[in-house]
Amino acid sequence: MSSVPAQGYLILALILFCIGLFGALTKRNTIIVLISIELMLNAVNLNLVAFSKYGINPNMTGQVFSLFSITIAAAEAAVGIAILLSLYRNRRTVHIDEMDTLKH
Amino acid sequence: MISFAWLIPLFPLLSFLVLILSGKKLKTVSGYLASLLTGISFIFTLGVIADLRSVTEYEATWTWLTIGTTDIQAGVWLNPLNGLMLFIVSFVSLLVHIYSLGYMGENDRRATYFAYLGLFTFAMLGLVMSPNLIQFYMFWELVGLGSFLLIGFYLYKESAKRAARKAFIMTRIGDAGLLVGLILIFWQTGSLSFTEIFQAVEQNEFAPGMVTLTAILLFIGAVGKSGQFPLHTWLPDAMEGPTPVSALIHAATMVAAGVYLVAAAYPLFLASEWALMIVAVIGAFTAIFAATIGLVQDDLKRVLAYSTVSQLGYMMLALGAGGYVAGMFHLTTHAFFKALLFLAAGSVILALRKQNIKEIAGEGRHLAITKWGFLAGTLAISGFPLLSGSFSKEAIFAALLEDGQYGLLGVALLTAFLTSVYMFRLYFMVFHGKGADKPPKSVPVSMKIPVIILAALAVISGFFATGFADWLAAEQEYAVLHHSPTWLIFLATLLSLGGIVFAYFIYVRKQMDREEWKTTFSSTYTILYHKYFIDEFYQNTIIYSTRAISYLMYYTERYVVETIAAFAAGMVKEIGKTGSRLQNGRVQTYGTVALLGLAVIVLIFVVRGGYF
Amino acid sequence: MGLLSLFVFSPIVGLVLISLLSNNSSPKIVQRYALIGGFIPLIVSWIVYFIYQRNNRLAENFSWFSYETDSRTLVIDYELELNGFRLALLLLTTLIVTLSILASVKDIKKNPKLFYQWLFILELGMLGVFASDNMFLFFFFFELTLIPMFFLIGKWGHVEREETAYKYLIYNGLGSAVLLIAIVAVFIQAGNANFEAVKDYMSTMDDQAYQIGVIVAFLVAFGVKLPIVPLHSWMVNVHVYAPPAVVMIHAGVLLKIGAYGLLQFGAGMFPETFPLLAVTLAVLGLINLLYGAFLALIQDDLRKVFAYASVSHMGIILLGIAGMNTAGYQGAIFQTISHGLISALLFYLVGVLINRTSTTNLEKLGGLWTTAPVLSGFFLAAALAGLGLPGMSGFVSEFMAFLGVFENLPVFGAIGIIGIILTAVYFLRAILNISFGKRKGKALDKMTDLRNLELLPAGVLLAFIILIGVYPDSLGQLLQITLETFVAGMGG
Amino acid sequence: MNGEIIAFALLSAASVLGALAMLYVSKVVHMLLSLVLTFFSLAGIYVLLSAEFVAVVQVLIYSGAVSIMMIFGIMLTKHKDQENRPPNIKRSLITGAGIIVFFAAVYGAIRKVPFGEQTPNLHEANTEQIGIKIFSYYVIPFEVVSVVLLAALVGAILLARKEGDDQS
Repeated sequence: MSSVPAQGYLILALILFCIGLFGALTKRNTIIVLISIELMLNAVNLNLVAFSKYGINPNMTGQVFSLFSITIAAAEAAVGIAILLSLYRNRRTVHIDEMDTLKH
Repeated sequence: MISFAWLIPLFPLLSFLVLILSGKKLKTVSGYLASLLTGISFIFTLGVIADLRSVTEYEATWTWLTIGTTDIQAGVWLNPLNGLMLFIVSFVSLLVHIYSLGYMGENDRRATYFAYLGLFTFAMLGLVMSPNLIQFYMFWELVGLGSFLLIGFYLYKESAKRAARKAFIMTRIGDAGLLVGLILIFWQTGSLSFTEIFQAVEQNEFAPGMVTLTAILLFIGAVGKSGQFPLHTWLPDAMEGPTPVSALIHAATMVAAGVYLVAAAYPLFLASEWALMIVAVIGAFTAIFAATIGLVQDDLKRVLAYSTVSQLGYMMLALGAGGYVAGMFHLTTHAFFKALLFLAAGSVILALRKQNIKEIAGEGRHLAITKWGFLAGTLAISGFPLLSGSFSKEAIFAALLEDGQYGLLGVALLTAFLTSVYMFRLYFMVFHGKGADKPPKSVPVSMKIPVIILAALAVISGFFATGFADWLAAEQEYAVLHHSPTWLIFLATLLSLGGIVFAYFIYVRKQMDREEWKTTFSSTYTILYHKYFIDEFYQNTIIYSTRAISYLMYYTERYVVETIAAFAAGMVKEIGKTGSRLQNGRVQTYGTVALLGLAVIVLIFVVRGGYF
Repeated sequence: MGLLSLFVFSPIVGLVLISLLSNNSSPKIVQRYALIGGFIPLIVSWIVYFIYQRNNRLAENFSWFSYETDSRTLVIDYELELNGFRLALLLLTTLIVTLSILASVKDIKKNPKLFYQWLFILELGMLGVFASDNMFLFFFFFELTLIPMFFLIGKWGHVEREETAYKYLIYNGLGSAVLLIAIVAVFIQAGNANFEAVKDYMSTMDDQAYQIGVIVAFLVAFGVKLPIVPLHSWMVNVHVYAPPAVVMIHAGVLLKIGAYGLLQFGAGMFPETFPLLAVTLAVLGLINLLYGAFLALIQDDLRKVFAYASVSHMGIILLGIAGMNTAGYQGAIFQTISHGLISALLFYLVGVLINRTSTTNLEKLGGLWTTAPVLSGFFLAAALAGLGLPGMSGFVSEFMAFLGVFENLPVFGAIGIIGIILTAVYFLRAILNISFGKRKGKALDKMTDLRNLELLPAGVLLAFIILIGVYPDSLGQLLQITLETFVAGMGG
Repeated sequence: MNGEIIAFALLSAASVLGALAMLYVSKVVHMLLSLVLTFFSLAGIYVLLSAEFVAVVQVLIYSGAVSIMMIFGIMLTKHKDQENRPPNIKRSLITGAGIIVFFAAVYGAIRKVPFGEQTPNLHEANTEQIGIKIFSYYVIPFEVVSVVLLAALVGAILLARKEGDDQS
C-alpha cells in the first residue's frame, strides 16, 4: 500500500510555518499577527501528529502533545486578544508598528 | 700597576657623580676636588705607561652583553697607541682642570662645569682604552655628550644653545656612519674586538668590497668627530663654550679621537687602498680648505678652531698616506701646542674681555707670560725649525713623499705656508699694535702654570720623535717613522719662515694695505669670510629639505591618517546608528533580526555540515 | 591559588582598600591608600622575580573548560606561566603603576577615589596580559585593560578628553575584534589555546597561506596597539590629552602589549612562518621610524613631540623583530622595556612641567634651566636616553635592533640609521627649546624645581635606564631562554 | 495513486491556499476567514494521520473558538478593517529572504531524514487510547493545563475589563 510519505506532512507543516512566520513579522494588524502565530502553532501540531504516526518510535504521545499544545494555544489566543483590547482602549490603534513602548 | 688600569677613567667619573649629585654644596671646593681626582688619574696613567714598556699589550675584559651565542665584552685594552692617548688625555685634562680653577673662578655654576669636565675626561679615557668597537662607540658618543654639555654651558645664550645642538647633531651624522660600519664588521667577523677584527682582515675573511666599505664608514665617524670636510662646520661654532673646554675638547683630545679611530683601526684601512686614498684626500682638502678660511676670520677662537680643523686634516692626510707614526706624532705635538694656544687665548680673553682680534689690536702685549706662551705655540704650529711642529710636519711630508703622493705633498706644503701666515697674523694682531695702553686685569697663577708647562712641551717635544716611533713600533709593524730628504726639510722650513715674514710685513710693518687686498680680491674675501658658504648651503639644502619632508608628512598626517581615523570613527558611528535604529521598540523588527540571525546560523550549519 | 594568580590579582587589594574609604575623604588620604595598594603588586612582583630566578620556572594551570565535538576536544585552560620577557614586563608594569600613583598627586583632583579604582583594574588587566600563557586568557585581560583606560582618559584628561577617549576605544575595539577573530581562527585549528600547544600544532601544519593570514591579522590587531603607522592617530591624541600620570602607564606599559603580542603571537606561535614577513615588518618599521621622526621634528607641543617620538621608537621595535634573529629580537625586547622606562620618565616630567606652567607649548617656554636646573637636567637625561645615548637603555636596544636588521636586510638598516640621526635632532630641538636660551613665560619666573618626593619617580626611572644601559646583561640574562624559544623554531 | 494521496493533495492544497490568502487579501475579516479554511483542511489532514480526536479538537478549538474570538477582537477594535497603508517592502524582502534560507535549510534536512513505516493501530479506538494516555500517564500535566486555562481565563478577563475606575 503506497501512502503519503511522512515527508509530505512535514513539508506541508514547514510551508505553513513559514507563511505564518512571514505574516507574523510583516503584517501590521495585531490581530493578524496573532492569528499568524496560531498558524505557526498549527504547523507544529501537524508535525507532532505526523511524528506520532511515522516517527521512529510511533505512539500516541504525539497526539497527546498536540492536544496540550492546542489547549495552550487557545489560552494564549485568549490572553493575546485581551491584551490587544486593553492596548486598543489605551492607544486607539491596532497597528503593531505604532506600539513601540519597548523602546522606552 | 697595569692591572689597575680600569681605575683610570673611574676617578673622573667619580668626580662627575659627586659634583652632579651634590653640586651646590661643594661649589667652592669643586674645582680642587675635580683636579685632585684627575690628578690621581694622571698618576695612574703614568704608572700604566711605565708598565707598558715591558708588557706592550694588556687586555682585560668581562661580558657586557650576550646576544645569542656571542658575548660582547667590555674592558680595558692597552697597547702603545692607547698608552700614548691615555697620557695625552689625562695630562691635558689635568692641565685644563688646573687652568679652569682660575678661569671659572667666580662662576656660579662651576661645580656643574667641573662635573661636565669630569664626565668628558671619563669618556675620553674610556674611549682610548676600548678593546672593541662597541665600547669605543659608546664612549665616542659620551665624549660627544661631554662636548655638547660644555659647549652649551652658557645655556642662557641663544648662540650657545644653537652651537651645542649643531655639534651634537653634526657629530651624530658621523656616528651613524661609524655605527653602521661596526655593525657590518660584526656580521663579517662575528666579533667587535679590535684584535679579532685585525685577525679577520689578515685572513681575508671579509666579503669582497666589505673592507673598503667598512673602513670608509668608520672614517665617516672620524670625519664627524674630527671636524673634517664636509662635517666640519660644528667645530668653529663650538667655540661658544668656555675657552679651557675648547683647549681640552676641541683642540687636544676629542677632535683627535677621529684620528685615533683611524689609527686604532689601521690594519683595516691598510687592507684597502681606496679607503686610505679617501682618508688622505679628505684630510688634504680639509687642511687647505680650513687654512684658507682661517686667513680672514676675526674671532680669536675661531681662527684657532679653523687651524685645528686644518691640522686635523694634516693628521688624516698623514694616516692616509701610510704615515702612521707621523700622524700620531703630529696628533701629540698638536695636542700640546694647540692646547697651549687655546689656554693662552683664554688668558687674553679673560684679561681683556674681548675676543675680536681687530678690537684687541695689540692689547695682549701686556700679558708677558701669555704672550711668550702664545708665541711658542705659534712658532710650533708654523713649523719653525727645531720646535715640535716642524718635526711632526716633516714626518708627514716625508710620509707623503714615500707614498708617492706628490699632488698631496704640494697641498700639504702650501697649507704649511698658509698656516704660518694666518697664525702669525693672529699673533701680530693680538700682541703687536697700539691698542689701549691700560694694563689689563692680571691672570691668576693657576692659569699661568699650564701655559708654561705646555709651552715647554711645545718647544721640546719634537726631539722625541725617534723614541716616539720606537714606542709605537713595539706593537705595530706598520709604525715606521719616515725621514725627509734634506731638500724637503729645507723647503718646508723656507715655507714656514716665508709665511712668518709675509705676515710680519703685512701686519706689523704694514707694508701692504690690508683694505686694498680686500677690495682687489673682494669676491675671494667674501667667500672666505663666509667660510665658503657651507653653513648657508646646508641650511638651504639639507635643513630645508628635511623640513619640507616634515611638512609633507605633516599634511599626510592631517589629511590621510586623519581621514582614516575619521573613517573608522564614522564607520563605528554608522554601525551604532543602524543598531539604534533597530532598537525601535517594535516587536516585529526584533523578530526579524532574530530570524535573520537564525537564518545565518542555520545557513552556516548547512554549509559547513557541523559546528564550524 | 598559586603565587602567580595571587600576583596577578594582587591589585584587587588596592581596589578594595580604596573602595572602603568614604566618598568624601580627602585626596591626600585616598592617595596614601592608593600608594599602599600600588606597593603590594610591586613587592609581590619582586618576590616573584626572586622565586623565578631560583627555580627558572613558574607556572600555574588548571582546567577551565573544554568542549567536545565528534572528532576532537577543544580545550581552554586557565594557564599562567612566566618567562624572562614576561617577567621583565611585569616588573615594569608594577614599577610604573606605582610611580604613576606617585605622579598623580597633584594631577588628579577630581574624584580621586574612582581614579585609583580604575587604575587598579587597569593594573590587574596588564598583569594578566603579561602573565597568561593562553590566548583566551590573554584576550580576557587584554580587554580588561581597554575599559579602565577609556574612563581614565575620558574623565580625567585634558581639553579634548572625550573625543580622545572615544577615538581610543574605537581603534582599540576594532583592534581587539580582529584579535579575537584571529584567536578563534587559530583555536579552531589547533584545538588548544595554549601558546606552546599552538606552536607545536603549527609546526606540523603546512598550510602556509592560512598561517600568513593569521599572522597578518595579529599584525593588524597589535599594530593598532603598538601602533603601526597609519593606525597611530589615536595614540597621539592619548599622549596629548590624557593626564600625564595615565600617559606614563599608557606609553610605558600599554603600548608594550602591542610589541609583546607581536612577538608572542607571531614569533612565539609561528616560528617557521613568521620570518616570511620580515620584509613587511621592516618596511612598516622604517615607515614608523621615519614618519614619527619627521613629524616630531616640527611639532610645537612637547607632548606631541614625545608622542611622535614614541611612534618612531616603535619603529625600532618593528625593525628589530624584522631582523628575525637573536640580536633583532633581543633588541626589540630591550627596546620594549627601555622605551617603557624612558617614556614613563618623559611623561612624568611633562606632568611636573604642566603642573607648574600649565603649558607644554615649545613657543611659550624657554630658559627653564635657569630656574629649575634639576628638572631640566632630568629632561635632558630623558631625552638623551630617548635618542639612544650609550650608557642608557635606549642605546643598547637600538644597537641590537639594528644589529639584527643588518644581518639580513642591510639596506633597510641603512635607511633606518637616518632615523637615529633625526631622533637626536628632534629631541634636542624640543628639550633645548624649553630648557636653554632666554627665559620665557611668566610661570617660569617663580618656578620651583623638583623637590624631595618628586625626585623619587624620576630618580628611580633614570636609575633603571642607566642600569640597563651600563650593564645590559642584567636584563639580557633574564631573556636568554625566551629568545632561544623564539629563535629555535625558525628553520635555519 | 490511491484515495489517501488524493485526499492529502486536496487538503494540503486547500490549507496552503488558505494561508496564502491570509497574506494577500486586504480585509482583515477575510484574512481570518481564509485562515479558517486552513484550520479545517488541517483537521482533515489529522484524520489522514489517524488522529480523529485531534482533528475534532482542531475543528472545535481553532475553527470554532479561536476564530470566533478573533472575530470578536476585530469587531471590538474595528475602525477601518482594511490595511490601507502600503506594506513595508524592504522589511518584507529581508524577512522573505531570511525565511527562504530557513525554509531551504529545513527542507533539505527533511528530505534527508529516514522514516520507518507507519504503525497500524493508531486509528483503532483512537479517542479511547488518548483518554487512557491522558488520564493515566499524563494526568498531572492535564491538571496543570487546567490551572493554566483558569489563569488565562482570569487574566483575559482582568485585562479586557474596562478600567473605568482608573480613567475617571
